[in-house]
This record gives sequence, structure tokens and C-alpha cells, in this order.
Amino acid sequence: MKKRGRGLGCAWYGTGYGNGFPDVSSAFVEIHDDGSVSVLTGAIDVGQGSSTIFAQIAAEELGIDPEEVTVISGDTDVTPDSGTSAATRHTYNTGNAVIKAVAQAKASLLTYAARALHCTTADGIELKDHKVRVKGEPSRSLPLAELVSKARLEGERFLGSDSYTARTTRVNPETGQGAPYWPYAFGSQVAEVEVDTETGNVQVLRVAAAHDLGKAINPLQAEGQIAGGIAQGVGFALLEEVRLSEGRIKNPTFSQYLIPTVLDMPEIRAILVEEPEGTGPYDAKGLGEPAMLPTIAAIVNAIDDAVGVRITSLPATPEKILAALAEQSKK
Amino acid sequence: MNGTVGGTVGGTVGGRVLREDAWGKVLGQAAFPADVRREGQIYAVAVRSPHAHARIRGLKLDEARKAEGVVAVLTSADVPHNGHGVLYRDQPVLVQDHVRMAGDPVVLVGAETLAEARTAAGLVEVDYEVLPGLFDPEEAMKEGVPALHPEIHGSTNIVYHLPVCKGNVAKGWAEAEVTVERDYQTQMLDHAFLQPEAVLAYVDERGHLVVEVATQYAHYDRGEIAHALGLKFNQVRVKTVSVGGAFGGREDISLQIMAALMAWRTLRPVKMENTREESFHSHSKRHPMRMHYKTGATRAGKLTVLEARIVGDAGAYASWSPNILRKAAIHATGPYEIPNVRVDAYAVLTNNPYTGAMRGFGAAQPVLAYESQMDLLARELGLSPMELRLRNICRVGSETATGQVLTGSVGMEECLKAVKSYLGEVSAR
Amino acid sequence: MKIELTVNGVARILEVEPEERLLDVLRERLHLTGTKEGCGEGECGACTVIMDGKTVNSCMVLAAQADGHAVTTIEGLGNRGSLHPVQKAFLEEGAVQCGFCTPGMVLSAKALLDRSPHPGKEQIAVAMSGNLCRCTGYDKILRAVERAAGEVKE
Amino acid sequence: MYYVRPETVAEVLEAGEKPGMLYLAGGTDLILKLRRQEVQARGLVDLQAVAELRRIRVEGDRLEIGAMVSFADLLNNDQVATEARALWLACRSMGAPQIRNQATLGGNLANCSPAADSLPALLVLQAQVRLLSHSGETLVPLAELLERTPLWPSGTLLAGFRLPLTGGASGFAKLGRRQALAIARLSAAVALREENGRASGVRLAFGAAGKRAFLSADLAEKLNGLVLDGGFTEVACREARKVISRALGERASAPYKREAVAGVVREALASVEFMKSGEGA
Repeated sequence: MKKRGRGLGCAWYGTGYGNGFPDVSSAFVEIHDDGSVSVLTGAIDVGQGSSTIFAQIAAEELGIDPEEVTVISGDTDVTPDSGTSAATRHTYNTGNAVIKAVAQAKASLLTYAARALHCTTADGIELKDHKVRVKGEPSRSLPLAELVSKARLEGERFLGSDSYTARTTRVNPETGQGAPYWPYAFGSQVAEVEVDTETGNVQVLRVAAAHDLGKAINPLQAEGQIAGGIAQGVGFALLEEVRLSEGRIKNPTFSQYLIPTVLDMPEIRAILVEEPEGTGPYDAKGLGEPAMLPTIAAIVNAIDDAVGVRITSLPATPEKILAALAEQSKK
Repeated sequence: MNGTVGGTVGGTVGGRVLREDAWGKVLGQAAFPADVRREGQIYAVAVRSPHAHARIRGLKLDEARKAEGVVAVLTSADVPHNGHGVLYRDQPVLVQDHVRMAGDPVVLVGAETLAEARTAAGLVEVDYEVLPGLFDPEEAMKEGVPALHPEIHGSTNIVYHLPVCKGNVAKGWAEAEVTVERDYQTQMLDHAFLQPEAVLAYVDERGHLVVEVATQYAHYDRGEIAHALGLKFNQVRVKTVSVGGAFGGREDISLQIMAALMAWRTLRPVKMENTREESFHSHSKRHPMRMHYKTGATRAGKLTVLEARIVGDAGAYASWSPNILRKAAIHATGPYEIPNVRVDAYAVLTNNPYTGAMRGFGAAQPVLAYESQMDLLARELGLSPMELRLRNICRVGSETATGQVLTGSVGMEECLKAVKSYLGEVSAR
Repeated sequence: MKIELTVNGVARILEVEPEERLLDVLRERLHLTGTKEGCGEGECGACTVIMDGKTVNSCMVLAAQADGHAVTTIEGLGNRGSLHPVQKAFLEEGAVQCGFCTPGMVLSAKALLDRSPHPGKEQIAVAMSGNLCRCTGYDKILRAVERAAGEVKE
Repeated sequence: MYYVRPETVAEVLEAGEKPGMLYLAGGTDLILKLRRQEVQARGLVDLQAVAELRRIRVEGDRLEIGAMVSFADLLNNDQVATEARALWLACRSMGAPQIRNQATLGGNLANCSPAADSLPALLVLQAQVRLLSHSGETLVPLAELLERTPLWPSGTLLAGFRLPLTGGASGFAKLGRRQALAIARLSAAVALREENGRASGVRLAFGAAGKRAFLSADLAEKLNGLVLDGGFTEVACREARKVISRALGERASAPYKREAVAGVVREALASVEFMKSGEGA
């Protein structure tokens, strides 16, 4: 018999290296004659899309398009150290470093622009739509490219280099007390599963996933992180296991270590919850790792909802489910 | 660019901006490390231990050295500083005498072609004295058991222990009207990124060592390569090419130092490419964890106390284990306010494949335990899983088990509300 | 042995070993490195190419078997000036993350749409089921193929 | 190693005579085995160019399927979809599109893995296997062939399969760990007819429950003549448990498979066209 059930899973995740370790990201920025920009950072895009996030942030700060920002990353001869592509830290940490480095380049640009536009202070200047404008008097403006090339001919240079460090403290090794991570990301997912009571097979039919990431700098990429996280959660909960014999891996191939195929995936509804984090770039936190965490629990809880057995050891294999069902029917 | 491709939707920040590197990826132009080549490159292959725990009594390398196409056969004697690691340099580039896990590299063979390198690697004879291994972390953490890294961690295999103590556990139990106690277990996982490790290393026209690789942290790799080879940081350039998935599995050193060493010694460009099987044997894994959980709540559905013991199998090398078990301990309560907490988390060395970073980093495994506990408690209390959570979740101003006050963005309640309609009637139980 | 095959519309005459895989010939001899090796045993689909209109895993095809046949690799599909509708849809839907599976995915989708321009959702999923992805959870990949199917119709 | 690609059966047999030569069908199993050095060969005789081995055609009251017909070809064939439903379903469950495009029905038998997807289906469809050698053609029932080790003397060419078109219905189900690219952990094929509300001509075969796929005569006997109502499926499931239990004995997988087989048999029966909406499902 096939039985359906739904389960809820929640999780939290402290982003960053944490525990008082100096979690530092750095970036170099240069604004070119035509108003396009180079951002150099050690932060590596491992597929999650960090370079796109940095381009968006720099573009937003300078009133240009992301396509006009070239992000150069992960070359130790060229880029400053920005720490590991890990710990759900690049959007928050390196994003903040990019903002700070851009701010430096921007500060000299605004000072120059204030003079050029006869404004009393750089605070009165804004960068929008490829223009340098006086706040409140948008007709008083110059094209960004024109201003930058003119300034450069006069010997001005618009560069920035800065670092950002996330705030944490080391926990007391005797009591575990401290403020080890900041910020925390949160997520909640509901999974609907179908369990075959005769074969023990579980199919995950649907997952709704809500994740608080502070601010979705790129919703397209955020949705991609959630779906990818769910896939790894499905694998974790149901399929994957490195099997050992005397410490040696017995299944070191893709025909034996099974990850989900497209046909093993549920229908996904991704919901982006934006609780602004004031210290983040545009209020953003992070999403990469948290995306997979609630899936594990939602599936296990849904199995229980469907057939009334509690799986406490992962993966929830058909064998374990049948054994649990048999145990249950004895009672 | 092609003007017909629909571009950014919405503003710059907050917009559905298309990633620039996707162009090269859909066109097949993006270069992953296996795709880069250099004139005159040779191939290197590592000979890895099939045994999880062994002493090396001797090496016979003559046949391999004489084999067709072989350029160099390197051993631990060729490594100036034979260690690397993210927290402790406890992992040898090439094992000298003590094999601690199956897959430990022992000999490195370089040859003109990949086939010749593999053939020659097959001719290397390693004389192993197989030792009894420690495969169960509960066993390995007992006193008197042989320590795997005495020079670093002394007489114990426990590389890390963190207690998290909050409030008064006895008081918490006194207040608890309902208790749920269970053992949970998670398995060892592989990152299974689609792109197996590969690297191209060469000495450039400046005499600098260049290593092109897919990594999560080029600057770390540079430091470890420079250290192992006795070079200055500025003499080593780590250049990241396209990374075919990582998920934590490219944080530790895999092939980087070996390829760099071979290139430095032979002055030839050196290519290394793992097969999928070699990949399984050569990068870290997710920590299997055993978690004992005991949770108490009042009839009104307020959590009063949690006691948990978490043991993570670190495998043969520490990698990030201390940080991972710390993260497990700190996240052990889940996103809930619990006034009285005692958690003990341990990372224990064994002769299993070493475990390290993987998406979730120690905050993943406890989710199974704390969320199962919540559903079991809800059932005991006759509350819906949603309701029990809503009564206990962290909100702005909540204090975590480590005493941290959550001052900023805490969107747990919004997330729960957002998925509530998807729970429907089915899970009223 | 000598083989003659057409790769991306170009006739090639090559001297290969009988045990050599099509994958290696494409990557090592023709430097068409868009075809990836992920597992070497036909499980991941990263090495997918189209041979005579049908997708195959080039890690399990001998170059000798491809003698006399027409092979299309990702390099044969489109360029920056004129993307194939599937490539365009992958870009627009955000179906690319690390990108290692992408060439194989794109070719599986192309082969499907060539054969069946109006596939249903299930048909799309089945057609993509021989290509593993570890990053995307497949969601946006499926959307991309649906989108491409819509554009092919136009 | 060398490679030849003959175009006629006669040339194939001649090439196959030389010592150390192996026939190469699709290659999805053989090429991996060669690379892993599980199989040694001095040369390969590629069968792809022999046109007659690639045909599917109806001849009178039988369906002739060449050994080099791919799983994808079978899936795209209407005759197979309707007249040999079990085989069609087995093809659909096998591997993934790339593998179905390349792998052949002949290769599936020649490789003869315990989990070979097509064999239970071919068994219940009463397939006969056409074997060619210099001494001529022989036709051997698959069930009989599967009891031989090796399946045939070296140099023999597996030319194809002959399936009688009986008008009976058939079905198939497979239990795998995932929905695609899954090796069968257990598979079941069934063929039967309805006569006056009762089952007749019942055949049930299993895969991945022992060294080779097999037909269960016991099950056929127990099920023939039973009324095709809800109870039929239950009897089939119950009896299948006993069959699998006996077939697997003390194997580690036995405790699981002897339970799970009920679900597989239930699904196989439910996949039979006339059982779908009826009580039997």
C-alpha cells in the first residue's frame, strides 16, 4: 500500500567561520575611464554565484549595470585573500568587503564630482543610472563615464581596497558560552512523501521551503540554492551512504554511491523570507548551507506521518522502513 | 553579447541577474582543471594505500622507475615539509611510514602519458605491515586505546570536546512534565561534486610555481604548497579555474601539493586527474554522528531542558573536525529557546576516511535529532508539530544555548508561517 | 586504426587505438573539452554527446564504434552570436550553477526537442534522467527545457 | 587489441572464430569490463553493421527481435508496446536515455547480470533465442538457455529473440533504489490471460533474486485458474514471498527482498492492461 504523509523541519545556521576566528574578506576596486569597474577578490565562485552577487553589489553602489562590473577572483597573484568559499559567508562577508572597497573608490569620485557639479559637499552627490547627480536637483548631472574620464585626465584615480570582518566571540571551552556566530540564517520546510509499505520505498512528492536570508540579492540564484539544497537533503535522508569495511570505502563509484536523479526530486516551492539584517550588504545574510538542512527532518517526520514509524538512523533505507513497520505491527 | 537573451529582471540588487559565467558553461567553453593543458605536460598518478592502518616497511621503486615514459618517482623523502592541514598539519603529502587511512598517498609517479603513469604506478611495490585499525569512534575515544596522532594530540584520539552548559539541567528536569529520549545516527556522506579533482602545475617564465586548480580557497592552497615545498608565498601562484561543485569537499588539499612537487622537481608541467574512484578515496567526507538526545517540556508545550551527547567520527586526520563538532554543539538545540541545556560534543580520530567540511558543517546532523525530538514531543503533548515549534522558536531577543542574545534578523517565525499552509490536514497527528 | 567520423559537421579522419574511448578522442585529440568526464561508467551523463541524433555517454563508446557516424558535442551547438534555444533557456532560467553537468544536460535536452518538439513535463524529466546534477536540484533545468520547448515551437 | 566491423552474419561468424575475439553489441557493459580488466579480449567484432540483427518485425504469429535492437528501439516500437508489454516496461525502467540508446537486448542477455532488466520479461513472454554458429541455427527457449553455463559455446552468435504473439497480456515492475539509473534490486514480470473471469496461462518471472532471472513454475501452478478478483493479487503476493524466500535462502538481502517482493508483484500485476482498473489491481 502506498501511504502519504507530510512533515515539518526547521533549522538554523550560524554563518561565517565563527568562534572569534578572524573572518576577514578583502576586495580591491578600480573604476575605469568609461565608468565600468573591476572588482578583485579572493572569493571563489564554486558555482553558487558569488561573483554575480559581487557584481550586483558594486553596480548598485555605483549606479551602473552588473554587466559593467568584472569580478576577478581566486588568483593569488592578483586578488586579495577573502577566505574560503564556505560557511555561507561570501554574500555577507565578502559582499560587505566589496561595499567597503567600492565606498573608498566612490568617495574620491563623489568629492571630485561635487567640485565639478558645484555642490558644496560630496554628501550631496549620488550615482544613479550611469549618471553623477546632485541630490534633489537631478537635472544637474553628468554622465558617469564623462566625469571619470575627465577626472582621470586630471590625474585622479578611483581605487578602493578594504576588508570586512564578521563579529563573533570565542566560546568558553569549559561552558560553551559566547556569541560564536553572526548572523544566523533560518529555514523551514514541509515535505510530502509517499511510502510503499510493502517495499519500504519512499518518494518525496513535494517540498515547500521557506528560508530567511535577510535579503535576496539575486532571487534567481537564491531559488537555485534552495532547490539544490533540497536535492542534497533528499540524498542525505534517503539514498546516500559511504559504506566502509575495515576503513575502506566499499562503494566508491557513482553506480554504488547514489545521488538523486531528476526523477527522484520533488516538486519544489521556494519561498524567500527577508528579515533585514542591518549589518549585511543590503540587509543580506546567507543561504547556501541552510537550504539543505530542514529537508532531512521534514522527510523523516513525513515518513512518520505517513506510516507511523520513526526512523532514527540515516539514510532511511527501504530495509529500515520495512523493519520498523514489522516492529510496529508486533506491538 | 547576444541581445536576444533576456537580461536582468528587476533592479540591480534584488534583481534576477543572469550570471556571466553561465555563457561559457552553456557553450562548453568554461575550463575546468581537467580541461587546461600546457605544452610538454606530463601526468602524475598517486599510489595510495589500500590499508586503513599500516606501517610501511619498504618501497620497491626500481620497476616503476624503469618503466616506459616514466619521468620521476617521488616519495616522502622528496617532500621538504611533509604535512598539510587546515587546523593541524597532520596529513602527509606522501606517507613516510605510518598509513592512517585507506587512500593515503604513498608514492607519486610522473610519466609522459597518463597510461604510462598508471602502468608504472602499478609496478610500485609497497611493503605494508598491516596494523589493527580503529573504526568505531566510541572505541577510539576510550582510554588506553593507541593514539593515532600522539605527536599532536597526546595520548588521546579525542581531538575536540566542547560542553555547552546553560541554566540548571536539574531544574529543567524538575520542571519537565514530558520527556523524550532517543538515539540518532547519521551516515558518512561524500560531496559527490560532479567534477573529480584535477590540477595542472608548472613552473612559469619567472621561475614561479603556478597551480591551476578548482578549489574553495586559493590563498590557503598557496600557503600549504609554499610550506610543503619550502617556497615563499610570492613564488607560488594558485589560479582558480572553473570549479565543478565543491560543497566543502575542496577545502582540504587533495592533489595540489603532489602536482606542485612533481612540477618543481621535474620542471615539466604536470597534470593530475582523479578518476571518480580516486576522488572518493582522496577527499574528506561528512562526519557520521551518533547523537543521544533527551528533551523535556511542560504540558503547556514549553521546552525546559535538553541534554545531548554528540560523537563525530573525525577519521584519520583532524581537518575541520574541532570546528565541526563545535558547530554541532552550538546548534544542538535547534532554533529553539531552551533555558537549561547540557550538550557534550566530541570529535574522535579513527582509521576511517577523514571527515571534514560538507554543506551544513556540523549544523546538519543535529537537525535529524532535534527535529525528530520536536515531533515526538508534539505527539506526547497532543500538539501539532507547528504549534509546538511556534511556542518555542527563537525570536528577536531570544537567548541561545551559548548565552548569545539574537539582536538582529531572526526570521524563524516568518519561515514557519510561510510553509504552514503546505502542512495541510494530513499532519494533524 | 583509422576512423572517419563527422564531429560538429566537420569530417575527421583520425588514427586511434581500438580501445580508445570516444570521450578521450574528443577531449585529448580534438581538444573538445566541453564534453566532461564525471564518472567514467555511464552513470552521470557529463560526457553526453549526440551520435546520429541519439544521446550516448561518450565514456562508454569506443571511438571505433563511432567510425562512420556523426557526433555532435556542445561546441557544435551555438556560439555567443547565436545560441541554441536550449542554451539560451539555460541562461535565462538560471539553470547553470557549477556548470560541469551543463554541456551534457544541454545536449540531452536538444536531442529530446529534435525528436519531440512538444514534450510534456514527464517526458522532459525522463529525457534528462541520465544526467546527474549536484548543484541545482534540477528544478531550473526542467524549467529551462520547458522554456526552450516553448521557443522551439515559435 | 583489434577491431572489426563485419556486415554479414557469415563474416561475423568467421571473425568470431579467431581465439580471443569478443562480440561487441552496444558495449555499455563490455567496454566497462574491458577497462576494468575484468574481461580480456584480443579483438572485438562489432555487430552494429549487420542489418538483420537490428530488425524488429512481425512474422506471422511471432515477433522477431534482432539481438542488436536497442532498448530505445524497443521503447519506440508500437508492436512491442502492445504485444510485449512486459518487455516494453522493462526497457523503460532500464538505465537512462543514453544507456537505452546504446544498450541492446542481445547484450543484456549476453552479459546476463543477475539484475538484467529484460530477462524476466522475455521469460514470461516465452522468448526463444536464436543462436547461430557454423553448424547452423538453433532455437532455444530462454528458460532453458538460462540453465546453461556458459550460455553458449564460444564463437556462437546470439542473433535474436522470437516471441510468440499469443494475444495475452503482460506486465513488469522493478524495485530500484532510485527512479532512474537504478540497478534492479528485484524485478518481476507477469503474463496471463483472462478466461471467464479466471486467470489462465499465468507466468511469473523474477530478476535479481539469485544468479539469473527465473520463471516460477510453482507460482504459475498456484495462480492458474484462480478467479481474477481482489484476492488474486493477494495470493500472488503471498506465494511470491515463498518463492523469493526459497530462491534467496540465507543471502543477506533475503529478509528484505522476501517482504518487498509483494510490492513488486503487486505493481507488476497492476501494470497489466486488463488488471489496471479491475479488482485485481
